[in-house]
Amino acid sequence: MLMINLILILIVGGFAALISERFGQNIPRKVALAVVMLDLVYLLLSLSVMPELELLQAPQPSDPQSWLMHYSREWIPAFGIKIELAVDGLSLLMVFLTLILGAVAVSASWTDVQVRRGFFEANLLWTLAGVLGVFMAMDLFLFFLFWEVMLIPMYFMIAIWGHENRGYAAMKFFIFTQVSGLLMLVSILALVAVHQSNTGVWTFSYFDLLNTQIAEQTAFWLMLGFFIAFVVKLPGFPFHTWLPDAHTQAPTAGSVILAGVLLKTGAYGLIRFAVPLFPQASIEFAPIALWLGAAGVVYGAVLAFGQTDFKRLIAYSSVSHMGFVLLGVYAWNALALQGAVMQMVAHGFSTAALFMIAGSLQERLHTRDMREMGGLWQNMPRMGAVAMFFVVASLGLPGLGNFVAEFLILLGLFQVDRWLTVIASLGLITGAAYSLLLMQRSFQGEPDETRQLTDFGSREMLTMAVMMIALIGLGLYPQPVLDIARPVVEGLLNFSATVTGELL
Amino acid sequence: MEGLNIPLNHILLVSSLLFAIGLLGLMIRRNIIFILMSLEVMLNSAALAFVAAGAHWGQPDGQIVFMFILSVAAAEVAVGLGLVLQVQRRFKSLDMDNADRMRG
Amino acid sequence: MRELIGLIAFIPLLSSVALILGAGRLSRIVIGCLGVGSVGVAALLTAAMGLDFLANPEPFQVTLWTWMQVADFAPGVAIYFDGLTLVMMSVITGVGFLIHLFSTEFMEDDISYARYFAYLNMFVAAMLILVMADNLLLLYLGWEGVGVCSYLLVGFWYQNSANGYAARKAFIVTRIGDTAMALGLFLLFTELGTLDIQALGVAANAKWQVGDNMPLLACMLILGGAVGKSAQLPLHTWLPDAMAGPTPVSALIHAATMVTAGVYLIARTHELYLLAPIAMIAVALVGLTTSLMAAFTALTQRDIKRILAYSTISQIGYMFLALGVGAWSAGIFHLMTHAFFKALLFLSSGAIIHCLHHEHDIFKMGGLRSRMPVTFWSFMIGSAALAALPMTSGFFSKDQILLQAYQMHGIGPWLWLGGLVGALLTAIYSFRLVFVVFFGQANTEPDKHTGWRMAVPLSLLCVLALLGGWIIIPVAEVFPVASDHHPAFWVEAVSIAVPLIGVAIAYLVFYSRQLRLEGLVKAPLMQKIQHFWFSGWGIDWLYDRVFVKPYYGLARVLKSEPVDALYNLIVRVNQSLNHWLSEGQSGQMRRYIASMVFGLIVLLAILVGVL
Amino acid sequence: MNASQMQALLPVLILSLTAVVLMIQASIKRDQKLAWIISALGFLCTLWATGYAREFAQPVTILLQVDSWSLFFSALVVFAALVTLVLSRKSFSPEGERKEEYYLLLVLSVLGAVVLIQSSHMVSLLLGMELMGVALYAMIAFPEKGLLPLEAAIKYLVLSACASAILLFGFALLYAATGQLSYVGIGQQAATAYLSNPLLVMAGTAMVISGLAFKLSVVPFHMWTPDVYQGAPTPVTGFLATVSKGAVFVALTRFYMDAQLYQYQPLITALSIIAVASMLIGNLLALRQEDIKRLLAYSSIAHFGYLLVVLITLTGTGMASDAVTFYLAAYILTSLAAFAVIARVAGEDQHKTQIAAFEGLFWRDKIQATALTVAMLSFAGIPLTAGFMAKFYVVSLAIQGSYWFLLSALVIGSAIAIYYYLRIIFSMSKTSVIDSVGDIGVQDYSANLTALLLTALILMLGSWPQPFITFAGGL
Repeated sequence: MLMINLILILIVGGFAALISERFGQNIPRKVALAVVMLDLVYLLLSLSVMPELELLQAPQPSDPQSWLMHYSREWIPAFGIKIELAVDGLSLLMVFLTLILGAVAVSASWTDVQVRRGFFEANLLWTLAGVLGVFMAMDLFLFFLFWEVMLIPMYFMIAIWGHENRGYAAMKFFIFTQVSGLLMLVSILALVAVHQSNTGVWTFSYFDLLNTQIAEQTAFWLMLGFFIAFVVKLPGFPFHTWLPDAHTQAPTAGSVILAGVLLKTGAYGLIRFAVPLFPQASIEFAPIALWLGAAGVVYGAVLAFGQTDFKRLIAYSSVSHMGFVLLGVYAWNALALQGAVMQMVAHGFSTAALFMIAGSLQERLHTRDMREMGGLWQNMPRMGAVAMFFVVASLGLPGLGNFVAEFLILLGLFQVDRWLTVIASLGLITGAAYSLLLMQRSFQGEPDETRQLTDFGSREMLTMAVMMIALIGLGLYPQPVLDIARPVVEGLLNFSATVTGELL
Repeated sequence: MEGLNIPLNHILLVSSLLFAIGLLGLMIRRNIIFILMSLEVMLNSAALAFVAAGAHWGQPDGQIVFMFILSVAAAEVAVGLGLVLQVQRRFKSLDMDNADRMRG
Repeated sequence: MRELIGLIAFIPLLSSVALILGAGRLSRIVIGCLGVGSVGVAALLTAAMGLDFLANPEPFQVTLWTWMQVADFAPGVAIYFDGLTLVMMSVITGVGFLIHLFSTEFMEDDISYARYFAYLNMFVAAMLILVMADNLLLLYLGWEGVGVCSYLLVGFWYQNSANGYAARKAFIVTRIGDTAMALGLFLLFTELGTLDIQALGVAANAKWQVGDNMPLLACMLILGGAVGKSAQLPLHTWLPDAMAGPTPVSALIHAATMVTAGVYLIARTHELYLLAPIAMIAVALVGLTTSLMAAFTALTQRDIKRILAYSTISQIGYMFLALGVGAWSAGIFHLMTHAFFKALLFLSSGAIIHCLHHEHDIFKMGGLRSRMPVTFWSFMIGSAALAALPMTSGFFSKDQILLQAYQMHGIGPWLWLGGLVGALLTAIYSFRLVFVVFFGQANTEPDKHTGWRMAVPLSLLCVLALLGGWIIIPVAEVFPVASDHHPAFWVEAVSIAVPLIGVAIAYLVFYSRQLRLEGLVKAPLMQKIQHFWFSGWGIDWLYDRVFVKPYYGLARVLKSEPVDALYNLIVRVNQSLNHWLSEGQSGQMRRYIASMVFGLIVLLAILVGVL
Repeated sequence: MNASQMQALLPVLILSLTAVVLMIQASIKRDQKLAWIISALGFLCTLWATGYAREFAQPVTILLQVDSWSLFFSALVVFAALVTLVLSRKSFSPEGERKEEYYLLLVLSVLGAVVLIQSSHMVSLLLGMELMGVALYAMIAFPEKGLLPLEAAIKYLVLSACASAILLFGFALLYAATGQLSYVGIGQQAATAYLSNPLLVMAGTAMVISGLAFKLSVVPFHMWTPDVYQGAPTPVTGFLATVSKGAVFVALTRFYMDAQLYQYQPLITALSIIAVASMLIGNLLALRQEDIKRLLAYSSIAHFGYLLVVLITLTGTGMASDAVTFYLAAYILTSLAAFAVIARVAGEDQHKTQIAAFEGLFWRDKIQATALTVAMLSFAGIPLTAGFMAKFYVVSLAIQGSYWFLLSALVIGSAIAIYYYLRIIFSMSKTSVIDSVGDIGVQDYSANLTALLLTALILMLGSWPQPFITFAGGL
């Protein structure tokens, strides 16, 4: 029940936020913050009563009882569709990330959103609910449902509260993800159909479908359906073009959620579904996926370098960073996978923070064009220092979370493909180039003395402090995260090794 | 039905011809009255085919259907003519090619 | 006691954090106390550690915590302490402390006083982590950390975009080297299964033979990191630009400590290099070439700090040469003495700049000898050490390098000869500086005088630069023993004589003007060569054309997102199909009937079997 | 005809009775309100009767097949008619127009639809279709003002009559080949007749299919759809889209099954081509359409393309017949919701059916906007809506039958469709235009209630479909 409650709290909270607008313009944001906090506290309390040992137990991917939590009940028995939720270390990490960044997003919307606040916060909470669902659903039908439904409130967030070109951006975002989602739907149904013809049982349960015997050719195509859906969301090259537009146009809180959490669903999907469901096909496909990942790393970095729009630059940096995740997943060894998980968490924080800074700048300067900025450090030293922190985090400074992630990924990748590692490593150099350029153009350079700008206030500093501490913690002592993810990673590796071993 | 025994196929051929003529009329006439007449021809060609087929199988069904078709045709044309009156009154023209206010 | 070693790095870090958090709220005195005091405490602790170590010279290792553990990859946040570490830590905290003290006066009027010390403390912490690291990953942390601090300090006066550019250039160019080094780390871990430096040496010796390809590759990749950080060819271009930072920063980071990290790295991983003789030769050649190139360039520069920067490049070239010929301890020794005299030179020049309204052009100075006596003597001693005049600290270290280079098998004498040319040039440009700046006509009047916070560090560094050569560094246990065979006497004699000749030339040309070179200098060919030297051998220009401009061009071309063209094409196809189909909906009924008839015919055709 | 058969016919009888009562009422005292109440009562009774008649499911004469399947669709059609009735009350200008006849026509048309749904014989098909059709012509042309309704009506009349003629001729050919007029009879004889005279059987089938395809407006028999949708009064458009098309599709399905047409491979090929063309062309046509009624017309073309996929996979019982049930139910509910909102927002103003007229609807009328949003999402097949479950069925069937060609067309079509459905939602969420468009008018509780009810049904079918699936499985 715990997991369902987590989602329900957010959904109901969304309605509460919607209604609370009647009692005052500023009530919804407080309600939203309270709801997210409540969810977080609820999760922590529930975890605290769990025996700690379970955390360290290596779950068998195909045995739900070995997972941390498992919940299942009938939903549409005609097709063997169940409301099946389960959580293992990976999901747990993602759930935490979602809720923390959810709180950050509410904070980002504090003054950014001026109109229809109730509806905004409601959409925010509903998006979070959908994302939580994605991270916990273990019934493929349910997973797909959350996957698609979470887009709708996100779409509204961009389309209603976005910037000048919001219609185009929202539409592009929605169509890219929907069309790729359709492909995944076809793949899911085909997988279920194959399973049904093998065993005579209709089921959408992840645990049942894991061991489906599929003809090689079919498996490849089905895998591709999943892969495209997830890579579009990731976003991987060359399916990334929706991202810069969506990010640039979304309101700050939307960007935070989009970059911090929504992109991670793609990575999560790859780790959880695309590879384990089709291990053999994935291994055969891995070289292509790796090349796409490396291309994304470099391409994103070059494009980020060329941008003049603050948010667009960060958006392209996300393309570059998420390319690392793709590399990590398809290198498919413990190092790289752990790195990918770390990258998901670390990138969530660093990019969310950068988007918040971008949002604050837009709020104060009414522009995102870096050519109209410069010397802002003088006006806003605190914001400048914070920005510097996250910029060096995003370029992968050791001691901060992103470095651990990128290093592990590259180290793991090196064992698989050396030349590709060399290419991907270019991302470290180009990453430095665009990150520092961002800093140079906005905060450094000739200050405009006439500008009267308010520096970060205590609410913003508090939000930023949370993320800074998180990144430092991840960078210097990532072990808790690694430990939570380790059993999952080991389980997956063992599982795919056994399956492919059997096939060979 | 003795004596006169025309093969079914011949009648079907004739009715097909009639049908085709009706269809052709529909496609090339622009006046609504002629269009309605073409429709009538088409419906009647079907009726003819039914009668012939009924005769072929020695069943009354064909002729019963014929009656139904007759009444249906009458109903269609009755409503049709009612609309034609309106068309004439409001469009001041019976040329259907002019009725293209909705497009795209 | 030994468990507390982590504090040495932690205290400056803590002070840095405190300064960042307290920026704007702390008074200048508190800031100064925090900034200088933390490094001072670190220096004292280092001294205590050193005494302890010298009494009982046993290397030890302290693991603070396991940084991360994934499969069998488990680098710790761990400290390894031996003689080499001690030397480096002493230099960092000792020289660092003096420079901090100097800074309190130098930066007195700057509004970002706290920020300055925060960065500087952070740098010290990162540098300490670099040298104390037990494994290459932690070393890499310090390595990147000093890079970022260097970036922050070079671009300290961010209001000027040129400084920002220099800072970015410094960071990105070194990052190129760092990336090579990261690849080296990947290679080492993949091949040897560990990144612990001590374990690496053991594993490498067990797995590889001398001359294998793998150690060669690994060493070349590590060398990539080293040349980036230590500003050697081909990644040296950032250092002269990095002089945009405050002068004490140049003294600490770009002369005494960070830029020598590459030397430290190679010395640290010498066990690997011993397995790759070709890599050793490469190190030597890189060092020598850089040394000569930079020396020629230094001859032609006018900016006092740029001259010193090229001189630093050149001197680090010597250290690389030392490492390449296997003179490990000589290299480290030169690292130390160089830290003394180059910090001294930079600080003196900082004092000049500070007192001369931020004037950098040496030809606008002159005649400062009498008006800034402390600075003059400091500079004089520093230059003497730099030129390796006998009995100065630079003399001992450079002499060792040249002699050991001579003994190297094969190309040794050639390396020695190259080194001699470098030494000659060094003597010329360093005394050119002295004569131009301190003698002759006075062109600018100093408006300030050096206070005690400047004078004390200068004096102490003078002592070190003069007498530092007598220090015996405790690295005998760390490195394999160099041959104690002495070369022929004439070699030693020549080595000693050459710098003196250089000083003499400088005297004749720049002071007494007895040797007039105008004719030579004005010759067209010489003009060109001079210009070529002045521009740093055109390497910046070359890189700009080959890397920077194309990259900017690429970014500009791609900015409009070519991948989107594909999706736009799909959209356009759909739009035109829509347009075309909509045309068909003409509203004319006859057309509609025609379409139906068409459908009927098609259906008939399919069903009846025509199609 | 015994009592049990009469009970089975109860829905038809009640509808007929309602029609008669309406006629009598009109001749005694013309009163719109009374006529509306009589119609509503009639529909409600029919709705009840469809439930009641399930106990007596049986073939009634050779003409009608009263079984739970047809009764369900009868109920659905009557429900749609009820919604149309609610929408019609306030729709097209009250003053001057005498709407008693309109209600009579509506009842007659529904009667035709019910007969069509229950038909198992060529004659009942003809009767039902024509009753429904002829009444519809008049309903389309009902508004006295404006030229568009009239133009739409005359076009629909001519084309529909043409289609009827084609259909009849097809049946004549089939009759000539088999000597049978009932579906089952045709099915029994067709196989033997096919051996002796394939030309006749196939030509007949082709023409029957063409005739029905016209009513379903699939490509290339689709061209009338946008004009008629646009020209007709909005409630009538809704009626046409749901009742008329739904009933015809049910009849087609029954004919297809009973006559065992699925055995003929060329027919499958032909249907596949039609389906693919409909899915692609329908969606492409809708892509940049500015008039929402025309847009929905084009979208309906595509949706019947999807439905044809189900028909193609229909090889006996099982999932496919459930799929027809589910898809039609979902489609009818969704269309009703959409047209209910359009009727409310646009009234009969021809300019207000432009998408631009819906800008900012979210901030003007939350309930209507939400209903239209849900309808559009359902059309687009987004989870939690009925449309998704419907699409789920179609895709599953296509996969199980390995119809990859159809499936790719479906995916491409759906991809295109997302754009234009979303465009409407986006338009409604625009914030910049609130003042310029003005208020939608006074609160209308019946309209809101209708919208809410339909929205709830769509969401329920989408999020908790199991009861309905069980129910559909039992049909």
